[in-house]
Amino acid sequence: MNLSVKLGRLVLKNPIMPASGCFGFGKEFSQFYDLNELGAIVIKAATGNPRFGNPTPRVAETPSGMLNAIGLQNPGVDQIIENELPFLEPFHTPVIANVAGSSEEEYVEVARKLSKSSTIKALELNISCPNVKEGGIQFGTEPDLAYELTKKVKDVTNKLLFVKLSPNVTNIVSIAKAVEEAGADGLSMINTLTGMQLDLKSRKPLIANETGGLSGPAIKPIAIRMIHQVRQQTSLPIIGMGGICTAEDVLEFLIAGADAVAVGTANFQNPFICKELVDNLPKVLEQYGIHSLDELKGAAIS
Amino acid sequence: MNLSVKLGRLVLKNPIMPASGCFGFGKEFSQFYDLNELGAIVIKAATGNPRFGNPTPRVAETPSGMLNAIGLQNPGVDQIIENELPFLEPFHTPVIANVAGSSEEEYVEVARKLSKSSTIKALELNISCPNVKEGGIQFGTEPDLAYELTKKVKDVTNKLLFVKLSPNVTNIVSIAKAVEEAGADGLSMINTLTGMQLDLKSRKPLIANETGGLSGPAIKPIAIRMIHQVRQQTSLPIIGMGGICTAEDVLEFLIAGADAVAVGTANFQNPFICKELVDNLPKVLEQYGIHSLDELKGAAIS
Amino acid sequence: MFRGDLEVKSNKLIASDTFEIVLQGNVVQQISRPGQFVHIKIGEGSTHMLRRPFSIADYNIKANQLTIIYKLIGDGTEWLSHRRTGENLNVLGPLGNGFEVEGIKDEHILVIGGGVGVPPLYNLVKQLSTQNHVTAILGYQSKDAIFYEQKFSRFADTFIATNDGSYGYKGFVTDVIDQMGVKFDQYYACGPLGMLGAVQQRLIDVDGYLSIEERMGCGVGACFACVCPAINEKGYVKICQDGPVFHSKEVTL
Amino acid sequence: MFRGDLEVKSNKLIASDTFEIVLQGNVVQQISRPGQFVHIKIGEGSTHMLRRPFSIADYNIKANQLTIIYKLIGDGTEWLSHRRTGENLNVLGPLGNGFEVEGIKDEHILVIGGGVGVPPLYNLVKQLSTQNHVTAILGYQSKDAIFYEQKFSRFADTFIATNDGSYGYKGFVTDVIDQMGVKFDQYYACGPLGMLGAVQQRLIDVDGYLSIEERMGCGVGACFACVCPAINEKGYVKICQDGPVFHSKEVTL
Ligand SMILES: Cc1cc2nc3c(=O)[nH]c(=O)nc-3n(C[C@H](O)[C@H](O)[C@H](O)COP(=O)(O)OP(=O)(O)OC[C@H]3O[C@@H](n4cnc5c(N)ncnc54)[C@H](O)[C@@H]3O)c2cc1C
Ligand SMILES: Cc1cc2nc3c(=O)[nH]c(=O)nc-3n(C[C@H](O)[C@H](O)[C@H](O)COP(=O)(O)OP(=O)(O)OC[C@H]3O[C@@H](n4cnc5c(N)ncnc54)[C@H](O)[C@@H]3O)c2cc1C
Ligand SMILES: Cc1cc2nc3c(=O)[nH]c(=O)nc-3n(C[C@H](O)[C@H](O)[C@H](O)COP(=O)(O)O)c2cc1C
Ligand SMILES: Cc1cc2nc3c(=O)[nH]c(=O)nc-3n(C[C@H](O)[C@H](O)[C@H](O)COP(=O)(O)O)c2cc1C
Ligand code: FES
Ligand code: FES
Repeated sequence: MNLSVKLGRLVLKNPIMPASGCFGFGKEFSQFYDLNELGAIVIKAATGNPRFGNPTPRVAETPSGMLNAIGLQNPGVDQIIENELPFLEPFHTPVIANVAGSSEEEYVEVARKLSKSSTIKALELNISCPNVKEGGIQFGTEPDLAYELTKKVKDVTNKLLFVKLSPNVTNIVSIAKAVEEAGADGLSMINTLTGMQLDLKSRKPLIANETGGLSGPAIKPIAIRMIHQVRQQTSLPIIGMGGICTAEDVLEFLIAGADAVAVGTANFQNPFICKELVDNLPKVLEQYGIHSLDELKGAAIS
Repeated sequence: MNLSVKLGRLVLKNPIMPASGCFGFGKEFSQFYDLNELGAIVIKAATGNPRFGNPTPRVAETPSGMLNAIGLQNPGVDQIIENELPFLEPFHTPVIANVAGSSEEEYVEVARKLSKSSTIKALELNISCPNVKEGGIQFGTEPDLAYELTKKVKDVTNKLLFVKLSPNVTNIVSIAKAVEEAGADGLSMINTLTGMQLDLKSRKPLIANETGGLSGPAIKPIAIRMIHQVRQQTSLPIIGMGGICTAEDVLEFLIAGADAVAVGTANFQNPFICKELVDNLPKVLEQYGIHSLDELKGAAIS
Repeated sequence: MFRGDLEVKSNKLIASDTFEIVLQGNVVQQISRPGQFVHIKIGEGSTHMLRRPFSIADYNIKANQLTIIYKLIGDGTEWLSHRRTGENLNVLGPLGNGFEVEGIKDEHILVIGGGVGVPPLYNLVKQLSTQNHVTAILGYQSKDAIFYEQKFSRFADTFIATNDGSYGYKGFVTDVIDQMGVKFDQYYACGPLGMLGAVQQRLIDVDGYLSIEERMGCGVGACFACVCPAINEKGYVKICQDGPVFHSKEVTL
Repeated sequence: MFRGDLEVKSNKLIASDTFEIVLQGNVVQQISRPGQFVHIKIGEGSTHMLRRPFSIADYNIKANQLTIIYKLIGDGTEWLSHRRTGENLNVLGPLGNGFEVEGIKDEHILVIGGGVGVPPLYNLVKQLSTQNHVTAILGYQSKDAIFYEQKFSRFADTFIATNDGSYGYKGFVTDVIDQMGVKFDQYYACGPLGMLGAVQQRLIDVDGYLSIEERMGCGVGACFACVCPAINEKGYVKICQDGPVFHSKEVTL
């Protein structure tokens, strides 16, 4: 079965990609399988300068999910371009770079620098990281700020620009519409929901940052709802994510209105998951009488 | 161990109560244990007129959670007072009535009528039900509307007024502050998160209402975060809920800043759960070196 | 009503994707009628928050055993199919009111089952057949989905229909009723909603009882998940508490 | 590195709340050094999204077996404790670099373990003892928490300390070091952060290696969950990938 999908002018050989922050810069997972198997690779967030991130503990397990507060640790955009991208260059799999920052200027600078790399095929603008005290989240919760930031970044890049939406909002459609108007080429949704776990012994939050981002199967119904909701209002390509563990989950996201999907937390439970999903998807599609991914287009529109 | 807690002037013999909508009007669960064991009972939402609610299917299972879209089915406030409350009257357990509606007038009328019943010890204003098309949810997402509604209801009742907050908002603290200013005597949090599950065969939402409210352990980290966040900003009593299944969960909510807790979804998996929590709580408290619930006061404030 | 651990005595495949499980424990002592159901806890801990409802296909008070026949649908039935002899299942039940069998005598009764609607009719037929003449029409997807044909034959004139005609009559159970052209005194039906609706229409002049399925939360009447519109004062019934069996004139399918 | 199912050969309580589990399977063939760890999948399906890291306490390439000693802490170790002989565990490993043992000869080595920090030192001591003189100081909560005392004694001069003095020295492992007053050529330590920090301070003039614990996500270096500040170019190390063993001068506890 032909699994290829189009995200605007970007053609992927299949709709499966690892989600940002859960796959590093690809090197570690290349021990498990050939990265050419993937539809795309979304690399860890890049910021202007190297960031150490939050104190540890940074992760906790929750029912059918997990919390993380890595705090955007990364070696900074320059070192990423110099030390990390060369490894990914030879693969025939498009690389999508996740762009983060604490200020508009930082986002713009990171986007401009990454746009010069021929290894990078698209940018994912992370306006939704809930684990950074300054900046980050506000851009994702105020339509006006989201609009401004998207526009500024769009101005400095010739790459496709996906904007990654935060689910921690009253009205996700208004943010989606705002970034669409600002020129976004697509949407990534959803990022994590802000959560907390308490340690009963110390009576303090278990994660040093206090709050963390909730991901995994627990949030899948929220992701499906939001994608379905946004799909009614836009024809932008959507990369869907939030709790995907099985090929059935992939199908559910595609029906909801996603054009491709990203897999985050599940990589930790099963490092082979992305390849397994690519392998299993055709079988599951056939099981549900689907002979081409095109048949799913519009399934969501009610 | 003395488990009694105070919610303003309302004294509960223990902090455990079933959550609204998951316990009917108490009768069914009285087959399982003596309702006098409970700290309080929150009954199913009342509206001005009888409501049939949404078409079926109304529930679906999700990873460590469930979706529901009952649609506030209830026999209407008059019949509740006439036919349901008499059963609860003889118990020594305070009854909290959940007040719903599609318009301000309806909320006010329901509150006024319920306030006349001596069986009812407090009202829980449900400004957050996500499963009703008209009204319901907007009151819970706009601080101004929440303020207005709370004030109007407060004017017609002499009962304690708890306002039940929706988690589907960008900023829950602003809603909490608004209802506090309007005279709320306490907060109930959280209601369900709006979610969706798709049926892969029909390619349609599994729940007839399309979206449903997500509850159960999956949402616990979000509930804990929101209660912790709100607790920093108010000293109002908080009834905490969202995924409670074990006495450890109860303790986590109390540490987060709740004064009492409500148990919803877990009643379906284990109809004895509320009584079991009352029985197990002292043991678990002791295990963590807690000799009185007062010790937990202020644990959350950072 | 009772919650308890029942021990798995056997759990075996009896038709394609269809298992028969026999459980032993005190919950059985509370069963009062065929057509009641049990609500089974699935999985470990609190990963699966909803129990799964299954009709009691047969029960034996003396042996303290009940039988369920279930079809593989999703997570829950998949999990059930892996339970081995000797393991315990946490069961809430018996729930619901089941089929009225008391005082029914010397009648010609039609029993109609479709797929996993067949199981609750088995003990019913056993009981009714002692004082009545029972005809059973059982519909299945195809030949390899058929189960309990011999067992029904011992108590009733049994006719099998398959959707694909791979065994017995080809077509729906209502087609078989049409072809029979017999007038029955009473009927009992359980199966998919579509079948029940068709039967309700087809046998509009006959007193009938329908056993209905709906997704459930509590299973005990408290959550309003399982309502069905009905012609009564309230305008609805709760399937778990008021049913799952209803008079054919009461419910609006 | 490898992911595979390992078969449980035995799983038994060896001290209060402490289990020893022996696993068999091909992952064992990849083990290169003591101090490496495995990342074990917990529970059914996707209810527990994070694997659990455990040090390899001992391994036997010929028998294709490895041993883990784990303490009951929460959901995951509780679930592990219920695994029976013959069941399979899904294991990712061996992970990390472990202790450098190559070329260490004729030295007087101190090995310091606290609680569940003791296990990875067992195979280490076995290996070091062939060409070195090894002294081991093992600290436990109390008498009933002690395990592997005899086993260590076969390869090292073994001293036990308990926090409550119910067995051996009363106090912390650092107290025992103080009392010994011996100068060691090298040390290896594993245990709670507090203990490691104290040891690092106390033995500041000695070359040492510390094995560190931190909550993990991926276990393979991709998620940055398990970093520890370090005195190197990047300013940090990833415990799962760069460790879990570090030179005492490299990491900032
Ligand atoms: C009163 C009653 C009696 C039943 N008796 C039988 C029987 O004897 N044999 C049998 O095979 N099946 C019977 N069913 C259907 C059975 O409950 C479902 O097949 C089963 O719950 C599917 O669970 P699952 O986890 O495998 O499927 P999933 O689709 O994974 O289940 C997801 C959720 O949907 C619910 N669900 C899915 N299908 C149904 C359904 N048809 N009816 C109600 N809930 C559903 C499940 O209970 C669960 O909450 C009965 C249902 C009812 C209401
Ligand atoms: C490299 C390494 C080696 C280890 N070796 C051993 C060993 O040999 N024996 C042993 O008993 N324990 C060892 N631990 C600790 C062990 O991983 C935890 O005790 C275990 O994960 C607890 O899981 P749980 O589900 O029972 O506890 P829970 O508290 O329910 O676990 C919740 C989450 O926190 C994590 N977690 C909790 N405590 C720790 C901890 N101390 N370190 C890391 N993660 C933790 C869990 O992995 C899980 O993700 C080691 C940890 C690391 C990092
Ligand atoms: C450990 C971890 C780190 C993450 N880091 C990033 C990040 O750097 N940038 C980003 O946009 N999203 C990040 N995310 C969010 C994921 O990309 C994804 O949106 C989210 O986890 C939901 O998908 P999942 O449920 O499949 O994990 C991270 C998630 C996790 C669990
Ligand atoms: C089936 C069902 C019905 C509910 N009905 C109501 C309701 O009528 N009024 C209300 O305020 N909340 C209602 N809720 C929300 C619960 O009271 C509770 O806030 C929520 O489910 C979170 O708690 P839990 O995770 O313990 O279920 C309902 C929840 C469920 C699952
Ligand atoms: S399932 Fe709750 S009322 Fe029927
Ligand atoms: S656990 Fe992911 S980098 Fe160490």
